[in-house]
Amino acid sequence: MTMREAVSSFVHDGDTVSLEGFTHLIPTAAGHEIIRQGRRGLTVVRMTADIVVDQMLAAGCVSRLVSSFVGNSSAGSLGELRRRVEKADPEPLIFEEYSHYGMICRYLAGAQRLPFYPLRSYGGSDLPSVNDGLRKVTSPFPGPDGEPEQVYVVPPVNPDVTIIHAQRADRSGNTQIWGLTGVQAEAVYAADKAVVVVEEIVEDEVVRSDPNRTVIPSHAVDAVVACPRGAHPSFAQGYYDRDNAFYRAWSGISKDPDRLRDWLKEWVYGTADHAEYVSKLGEEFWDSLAVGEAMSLPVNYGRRLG
Amino acid sequence: MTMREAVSSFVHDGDTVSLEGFTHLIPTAAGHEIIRQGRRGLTVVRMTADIVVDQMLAAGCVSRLVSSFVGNSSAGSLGELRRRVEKADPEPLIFEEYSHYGMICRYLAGAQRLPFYPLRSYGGSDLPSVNDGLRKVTSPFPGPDGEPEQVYVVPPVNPDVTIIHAQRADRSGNTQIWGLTGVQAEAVYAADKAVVVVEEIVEDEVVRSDPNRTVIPSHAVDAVVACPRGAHPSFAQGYYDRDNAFYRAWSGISKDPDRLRDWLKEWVYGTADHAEYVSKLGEEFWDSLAVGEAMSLPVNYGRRLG
Amino acid sequence: MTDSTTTTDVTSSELLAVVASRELAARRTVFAGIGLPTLAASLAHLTVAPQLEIVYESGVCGAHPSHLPETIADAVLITGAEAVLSMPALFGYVLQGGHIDVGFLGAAQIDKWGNLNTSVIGDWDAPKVRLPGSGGAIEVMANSREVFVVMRRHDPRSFTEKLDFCTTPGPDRAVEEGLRPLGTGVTRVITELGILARAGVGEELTLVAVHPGVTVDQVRENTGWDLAVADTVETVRPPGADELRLLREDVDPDRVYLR
Amino acid sequence: MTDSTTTTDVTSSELLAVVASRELAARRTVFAGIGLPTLAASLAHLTVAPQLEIVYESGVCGAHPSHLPETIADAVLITGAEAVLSMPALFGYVLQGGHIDVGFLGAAQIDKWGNLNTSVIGDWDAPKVRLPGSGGAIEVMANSREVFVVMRRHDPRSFTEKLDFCTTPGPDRAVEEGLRPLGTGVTRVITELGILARAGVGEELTLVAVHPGVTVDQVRENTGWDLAVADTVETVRPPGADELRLLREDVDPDRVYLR
Repeated sequence: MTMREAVSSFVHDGDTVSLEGFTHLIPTAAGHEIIRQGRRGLTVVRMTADIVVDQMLAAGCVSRLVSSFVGNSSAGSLGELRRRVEKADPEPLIFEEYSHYGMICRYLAGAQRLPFYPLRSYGGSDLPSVNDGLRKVTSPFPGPDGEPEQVYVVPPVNPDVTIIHAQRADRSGNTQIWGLTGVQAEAVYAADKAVVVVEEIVEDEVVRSDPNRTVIPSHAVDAVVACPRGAHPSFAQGYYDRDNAFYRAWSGISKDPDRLRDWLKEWVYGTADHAEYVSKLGEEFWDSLAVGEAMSLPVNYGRRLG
Repeated sequence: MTMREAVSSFVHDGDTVSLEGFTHLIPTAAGHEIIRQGRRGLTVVRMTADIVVDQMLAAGCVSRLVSSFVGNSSAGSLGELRRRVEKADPEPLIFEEYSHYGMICRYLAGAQRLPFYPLRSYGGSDLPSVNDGLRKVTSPFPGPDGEPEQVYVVPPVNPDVTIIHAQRADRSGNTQIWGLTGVQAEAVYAADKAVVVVEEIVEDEVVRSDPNRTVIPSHAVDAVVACPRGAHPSFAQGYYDRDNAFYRAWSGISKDPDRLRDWLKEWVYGTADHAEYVSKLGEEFWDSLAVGEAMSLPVNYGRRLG
Repeated sequence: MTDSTTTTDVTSSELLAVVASRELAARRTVFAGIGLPTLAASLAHLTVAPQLEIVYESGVCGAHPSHLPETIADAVLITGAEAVLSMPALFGYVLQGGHIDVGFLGAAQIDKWGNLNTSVIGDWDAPKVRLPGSGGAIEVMANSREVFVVMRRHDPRSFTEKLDFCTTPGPDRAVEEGLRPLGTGVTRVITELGILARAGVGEELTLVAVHPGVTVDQVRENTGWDLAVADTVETVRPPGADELRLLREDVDPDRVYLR
Repeated sequence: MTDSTTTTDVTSSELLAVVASRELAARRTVFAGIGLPTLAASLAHLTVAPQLEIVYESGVCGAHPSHLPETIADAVLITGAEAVLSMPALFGYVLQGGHIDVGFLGAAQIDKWGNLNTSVIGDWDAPKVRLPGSGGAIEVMANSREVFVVMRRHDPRSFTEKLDFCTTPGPDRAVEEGLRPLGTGVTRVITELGILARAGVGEELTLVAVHPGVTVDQVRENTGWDLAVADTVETVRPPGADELRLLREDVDPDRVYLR
């Protein structure tokens, strides 16, 4: 399936869309295609709301954000996000604030079809006063001191669609990720539909040579999209490195609404698809993000003889 | 550390000992060493209480069993376990019965230091009437119909020590498992102390060539024991196959208390350690369990150049 | 048992496997234990359900075994599989997450609502026979969209009015407790006498088909409760030559389970 | 800031990294973000804590980077690492499971109990400045045995009597709510002026050391609450030649963070 078809089939106005990938394998190309197709009123669920979220906000796709970190990595601020939150400029943004593990536990609950997930966070925090999703449960088992024990819980999140980026999958959707695997499996299992964007679609034999590497089995995947370099400016371990210069540049671009609009015009609306974005960046650029070789040593999955 | 030292240091009379490995990588050699050292009054926690548990019961090590399946795989019955439970012969056995996922959730709660773990099992079952660990919690979030929703929960299990078998680890305890990985990571993280028994201790470089293969990091491991073929009659993917004939034979051996005693005398008390057990079985025997080659294809963990 | 000439050369295992395989038509995911369920699922994969993915509780998804597995954790299931998951992921995300269309279960006892006993014969505290227990059966029942039960023995002790112990409740019992199970519980029970079916919560198992040569009365006599019988009881189509050939030559040529 | 001649050639980053590194003596596991914590932990690994394992919230345990990482998820942290875990495992088993000895945190505001604000300046609903939020800080605080805070800026707006918003509570606030946190919360705050310390729940941050040339009054003036001062305020030993050489030549030769 092409990215255009995947977004057109699985992302609708008003949907709750999870985009996951913790610094590694951020599904940027999918975010750009959502912008190109002009989706509106989305609820975006993403632990680290970073550049791609700022871009989707600027393009007017997003009315609600569920996140645990709204910043441009350690490289600065997200200009559009701050304008939306601080000044409702050009329009308000509904924001649900969690911590990282709170978000992880929401995916865990969603993936496991649980009504809530307990965690040992939030005691004494002001967050429960601004987030109705943070509630407490009394354990039916006595605590260490024999007294009743309370623990915070978060509700499940079940996105209409989760989109992730991965290194590779086979045609039927068995998806392999290495390096940082983040919360991608949980985000996919929590969702009603799942789209996996990959650097490459590989032969069945490649995947089946190492079934433990399959982080997401095909039964949980609704569409596989081949989109090389689709995680830029984030990285894909073993494929290309992080574009740290772009992260640093984004604070400046996003601080100025005109510059941000121009950037979107040139790099998103001005490119028909991610392949055009990639070629517009040029081979010399991609050479600067090239990675070396550090191959895993094989293990033997051999079965009995005969 | 030798197995003798590990059991002597980390398994004490009256301890709660988790032995995990779901059909694959069962820590049999550790169980045998516990028998040799004559531990008493143990609580054994193990999802599938199978041959090694029957042997530990017969040797008088165990006074309480926490399990979700008490049978000899699909190959028949556990004679000693049935005598203990059905006739208190030669002594009673306290038995806490869970389902597989109930056991998994107990490890999940233990590993995550949670007071309980919710799961969608047990509604309508008679198990809660015989197991006080199965309780209910009312979710603080309304159910799909807007009404309050109840869900069963299980308590954490935090063994004094968890012992698992794995294919390989480095000297500091970074443990790699492939094929069936079961619930080993959770059982280790739930425990106060953890002993990892491995087919081989490998160079740091081997482990570090594939960090996603590390199921258990060194910070969770207290002792690494090299004990080749220590999972027999279970198997180690890529090392040796399952000894299905022994599984079939066990129903007969364990049915007759005298035969069972003789078996222990010959194969456990009569061997100084697992190396002697292995050599007593003989090379021809081990050849019959040899496995072929099915090597995983490598992946590239390469970083940026320069 | 089945004395029709069309099936005289068919073993009981073959019969059950073939009949169960047909029920898997157009299914996507099946949670199967070793033995008859594996045979049935493997045969279905070659006949009525080419897209079928067999999920094993050991963590294997999309196995492509070179040989018929002898256990649910046989190394042949892992070599060349599409995915091997940890047990928390398999039970939590795949099974409880609602990704299983059909779960296969067996039992020592079953009642008319499809509740199962795999724990004890007699009292739980002082059992006459201690059985293996739930394993993952409680979870398979609670979370699969539907459950098929294959029972080799069809007699009044196994098909009982009252279970000695309810290890694995169907959704009817869960609903009584105020919980909301995902699936419909047992929808098919396949035995050497015929097929019982059940449409959903609140319904009891009903005889819908008998094997050639088996009478409705025979099934009634071998069932420990007052068995409901469908208005029209079909006769099960005997295993066809193609089905038997595939089962014998491709699925289990070494006759591991086709004893 | 620090006008003593012994440290004139030492940058603020170098000073904070060296001082923080010393506090890691004999620790086993540290949860570190990128920047100063990474510098401090890497230096400690070469000096006072050879067994130190640095755990990153991205999932990396036991990194052996060939270059200094630029982000917590830099590919150089993964290549050659001892383990890379999923985030549920990292946060659930490693952090909440209680395996972290020292967690490093930063903040826009800190109060005398070591509670932190990283969410907003102003009202949460209509903030003057929207800050990034918790990330994993709430979990690091709740679950590490102790927490070190490194603050570049030591002024009354950052060291405040009342936080604009408490994102990340120390255990004192959690205990008030009836919960039982694992650790002691913030035990060290390292700034350009000196070191504040806190012994445990119920204690407030107390000035225990100043850098050479800094007076106790200077620290008091730059702290937004009535600062407790230890009976004996030590003078921080300036970075030694060995420490600076290791930091400059081995830990961060490209001066990624040592700006």
